[in-house]
Amino acid sequence: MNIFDRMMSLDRRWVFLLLVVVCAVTYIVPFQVPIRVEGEVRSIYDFIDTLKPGEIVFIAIDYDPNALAELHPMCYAVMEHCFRKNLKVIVTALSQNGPGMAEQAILNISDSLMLDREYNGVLYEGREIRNGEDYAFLGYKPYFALVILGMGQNFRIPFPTDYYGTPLDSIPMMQGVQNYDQVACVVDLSAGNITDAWISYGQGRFYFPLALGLTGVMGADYYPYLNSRQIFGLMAGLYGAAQYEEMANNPGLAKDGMRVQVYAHLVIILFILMGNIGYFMGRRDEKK
Amino acid sequence: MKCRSLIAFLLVLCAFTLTGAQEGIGPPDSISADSTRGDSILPPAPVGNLKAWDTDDDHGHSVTLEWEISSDDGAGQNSVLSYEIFRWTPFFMDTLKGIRNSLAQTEAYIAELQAFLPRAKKRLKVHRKGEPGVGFADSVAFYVDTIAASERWLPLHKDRLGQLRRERAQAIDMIPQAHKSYPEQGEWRKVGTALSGQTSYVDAGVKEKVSGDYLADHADYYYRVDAVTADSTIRTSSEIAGPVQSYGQFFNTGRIPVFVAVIVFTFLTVFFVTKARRGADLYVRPLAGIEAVDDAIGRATEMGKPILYVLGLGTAADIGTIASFTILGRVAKRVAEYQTKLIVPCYDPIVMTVAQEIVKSAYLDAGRPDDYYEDIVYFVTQSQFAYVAAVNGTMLRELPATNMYMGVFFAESLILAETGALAGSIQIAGTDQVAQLPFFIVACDYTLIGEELYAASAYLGREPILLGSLKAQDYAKAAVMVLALLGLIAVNLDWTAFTDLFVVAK
Amino acid sequence: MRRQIPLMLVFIFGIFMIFQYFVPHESSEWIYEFLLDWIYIIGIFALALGIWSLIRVSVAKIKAHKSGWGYPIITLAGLFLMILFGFTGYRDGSWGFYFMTAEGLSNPMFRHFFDYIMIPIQSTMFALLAFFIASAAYRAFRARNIMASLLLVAALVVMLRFNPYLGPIGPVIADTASWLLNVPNLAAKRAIIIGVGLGMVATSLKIILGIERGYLGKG
Amino acid sequence: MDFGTFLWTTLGAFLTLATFSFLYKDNPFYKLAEHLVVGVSAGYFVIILWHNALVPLLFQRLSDGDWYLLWFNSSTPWYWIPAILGAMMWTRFSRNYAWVSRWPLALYIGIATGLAVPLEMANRVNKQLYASMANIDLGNFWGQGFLDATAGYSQVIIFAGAIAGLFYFFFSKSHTGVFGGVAKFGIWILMIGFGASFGYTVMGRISLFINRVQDLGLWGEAAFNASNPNHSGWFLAVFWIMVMGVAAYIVVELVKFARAKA
Repeated sequence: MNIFDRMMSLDRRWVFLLLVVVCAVTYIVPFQVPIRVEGEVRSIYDFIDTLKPGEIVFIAIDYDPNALAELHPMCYAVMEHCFRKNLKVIVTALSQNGPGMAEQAILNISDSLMLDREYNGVLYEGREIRNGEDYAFLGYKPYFALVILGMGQNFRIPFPTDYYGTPLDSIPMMQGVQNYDQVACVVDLSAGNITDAWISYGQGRFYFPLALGLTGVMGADYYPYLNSRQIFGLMAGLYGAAQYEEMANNPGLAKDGMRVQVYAHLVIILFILMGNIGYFMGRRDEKK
Repeated sequence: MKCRSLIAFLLVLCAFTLTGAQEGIGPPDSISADSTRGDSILPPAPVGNLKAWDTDDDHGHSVTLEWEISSDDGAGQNSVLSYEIFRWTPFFMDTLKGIRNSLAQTEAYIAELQAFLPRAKKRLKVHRKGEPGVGFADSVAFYVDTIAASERWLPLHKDRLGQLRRERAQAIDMIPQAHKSYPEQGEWRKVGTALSGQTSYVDAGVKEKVSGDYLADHADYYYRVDAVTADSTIRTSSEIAGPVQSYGQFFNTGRIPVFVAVIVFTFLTVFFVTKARRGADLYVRPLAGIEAVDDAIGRATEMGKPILYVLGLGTAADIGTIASFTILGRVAKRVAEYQTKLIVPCYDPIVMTVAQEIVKSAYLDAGRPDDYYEDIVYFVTQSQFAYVAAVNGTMLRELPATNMYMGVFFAESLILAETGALAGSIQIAGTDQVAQLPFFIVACDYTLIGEELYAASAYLGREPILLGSLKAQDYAKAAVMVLALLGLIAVNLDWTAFTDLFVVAK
Repeated sequence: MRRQIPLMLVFIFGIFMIFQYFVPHESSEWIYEFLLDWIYIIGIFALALGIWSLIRVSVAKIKAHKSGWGYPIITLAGLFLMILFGFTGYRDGSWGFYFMTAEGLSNPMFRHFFDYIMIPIQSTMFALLAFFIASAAYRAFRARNIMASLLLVAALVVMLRFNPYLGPIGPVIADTASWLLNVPNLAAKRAIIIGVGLGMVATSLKIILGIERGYLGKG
Repeated sequence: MDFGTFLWTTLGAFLTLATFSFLYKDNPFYKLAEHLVVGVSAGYFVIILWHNALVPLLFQRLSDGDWYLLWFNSSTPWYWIPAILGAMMWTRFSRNYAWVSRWPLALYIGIATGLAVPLEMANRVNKQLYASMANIDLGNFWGQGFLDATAGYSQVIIFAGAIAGLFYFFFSKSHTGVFGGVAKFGIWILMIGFGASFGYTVMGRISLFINRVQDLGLWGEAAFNASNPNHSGWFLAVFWIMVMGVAAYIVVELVKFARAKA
């Protein structure tokens, strides 16, 4: 049983053991793994990064709990980036149990905003973000297609009051904000069903810049909209969220997940190569 | 005290349902928008050229509307937000709605009474045997009264229910006649909303007479479409389209391509089967997976180890599982001849029943009826991963020489295949699930890819008529390839008349 | 009588269901829905046969006293406890058996057995796939011939699509991976689905026309 | 978490570890979990099919009749037919009347196959045939970037690959000569497609494993985190019993392994 035969016929439990060890270590030890950023995610980050303080970003949280694992990290990364840049954020949740998750996201983000953090070498002191000044949460209304169209005329049509019941006119940041024309861009995070309405009834009629955050499975189907310029950016799945976190230098849930995935895949590839090397060397010996 | 109020409440409830109170119905309005705008919007241009006709290729009960968008939609004032579709509805429909409501209330009330009676009787027994003392006397009397009252009311309500049902049936038959009184005794009611930019709307009701939004066939309907601005009070109505009647068609013209395909394929199958019966010799190329079946069974016999046959996670309604039945029949026959042990764990009870029938007759064919015992084919459970856990356990304890996975498999395919490899068995798999083929190809020794699973029964059986049906499949495949090529050329020459032949409607 | 009538039934109902697809009229829909209910109800009645087979096999194992005869006792215990909990409910102050109304589904023990026995074991069995995909890749991805090496190379490329340590060839691998997933994968799916479609129709016709009779058994 | 929930989550965690132990080898813990889940899931389906299917589909439909007329006077008496057919399935309990069950089986398979013929022809054959008649984008034939899936040449490869794949599935011609060449190209495309989809699913499976580990983490956090309201020594005892049990089992295995080695 020379070295090559042993390489080829290792007991599978060593494979399992090494996989468990690698997954455990990469999950617990918070070291950073570089993430290669692709164009479609970079364009979202660059667009938001170049906005001047006070401009408004519209974040539509349209996903349900089952897509939470992939889309929550995107929501945190984008929102943290906007608040750190002193931008104002309008949040809507057009899916059934969207409001619950939107509120949870805003809560966690406002906590992390309290601390001083340094991103890409720039120090941002912690600040307290207040409802009405820094963000407005409009809540949920049924028939998302009609809501998107209605907001094109005026936000007040589908949302006379915000989620907490205060009329839009008495919200300081909403003064003079009529519809999408006053919004810098719209970032829609959804598992696919509401996305099409944003593309055809939102961007298709009011021509505001639209970026999408989708689950990994749905992501592949929306690349054609990138080529046709209907959307200016696309984040797909955990890998998309990790790329945004990498750009924003704000490692979070997505980069942790990707760390485990990268090393687990490396372990499997290592075993494949080892098996093949053993196979070829073994065959070369037989030929001799 | 408390019990008195309970009786009062019951009596009021009965009275209320008997009279069948009417409650008015207001048209559901669109998003309420209190107009807080400065500038006033001018009424938009109306919708043009509104047409309505019965939706074709359906079971009736639906009307399709088409119109040209208002000139103020996307152009001009660009003020049109949505279109609201109105249908002229006779007031008679409200009486029908009233009958439906009181019917629902009576049914609910009967259900409540039927649930209440056994509990009250039980409580009465408890009170009779139960603790003596103050308040005991009248609580027994109370229950006797309410049970007697309820038992008196119940038959009354059942008759009322029957009578209401008859009334409803008559009312439904009168709907077409009620629609003839247009335009008197009725009003325009909103039935739907279309977004700005849309030029058609399907007003579809359901076919069940019992449900509220039933849309009767063969009744004259009239439609009107309003162009609506952001402020819903500012709108313009189009001219009226109608009368139009909805009815069900007897042939779905949208499915003609499928109809032609099925007829041609059936003809091919019958033709080649009869040709095969008359003894035409049909060549069929060798299939690695099938040859492996014979020597795999031989291997199991030499090693004296059992053979495990897994029919997959499909029910007997999945064609993949039915194909697996025929393979099981031929494998069981060989196994019976070689007197090897066969194990068939089943996921679905019907699949288990059919498999038992097949294995028993296979043992009869092989002339070993006594070797067959009931528990060769046994039921495990109907939940995916519990079934996989049990089959994994069986594999590692029985260490079968050969595992066969034939049929419909889902995510658990790799678990079975890897455990089988761990147990050192030769594994032959066959499935039509495209998503699972990569795992079987990687982890099993032989894999029947998609269509090969369906051809396996013909290969194993070697009967000429089965090979005939296989030939029909090949000719159909050839036809599909030729048509695909022609279609590709036609599309690129923009000759869409040819490709439209192949569009399959809903 | 034992085989002729069932074969005739298969032929009549098979042909009817084929033509029913092309008749959208209400009457054919009523019959279609009614027949689907038949299949569903027959399936449920057959569950009794399945449970009987499970019980008989477990009892046989216990009687045989072979090694590990204790475990089928656990199976039978789990089965009867679950059925017991499923039919007992707590309503207005007392526990009782409820067959016609679904109190049993909200029985706390029934819910606990589902949440703390079935869910953990089933999702862990699903999670085993992470290990089995690794051991299958190690054991079987050998470049024995051209086909196996194409399989291996395509899998490696797709697995490296998000690997950060590839330097300049990283983007190239990512583009190749998305191309592999969108072009050859789609061609393969299309070829197999057409083949499977024809296979399914052929097998169904063989059964309806009585060419394939094995499933009915003999005698 | 109150005390009861914690006991149940401990059972869940134990069964998770017992199932994971299958990776090492078939052992008593796995046998326990396997037999338990088979029994419990079989019972679960009996209840679910009874309450959610049989009662609404059959009993409630017949229940508005009266029992003394055997419910024949209910508003939908024809639901007696499936009930009788279902009962005919039970003839399999007796040996000599088992053939009666062939009638409901024949109906079951007849309806299922009849249903499949037009449906599968439409959904699989016609739909894919129409989809394969795609417009080759001659304008952007060589596409942008290294490999462009929307370019013309990609569409040609998709079409050629599908046709070659169908050639591979031809049964009545042997794979020789030109025909064999095309079929070989077809199986190559199939293999590349299968390899790609195999590689793509690895990520999903690994996140399945991570979620299970996170669930166990929740249990561990409740067991060891002192600030947890119902945390007390009792649970550590439960934990140590389990650890001792597993440790004893490993020792037994090592002894057997060493003896086998010697």
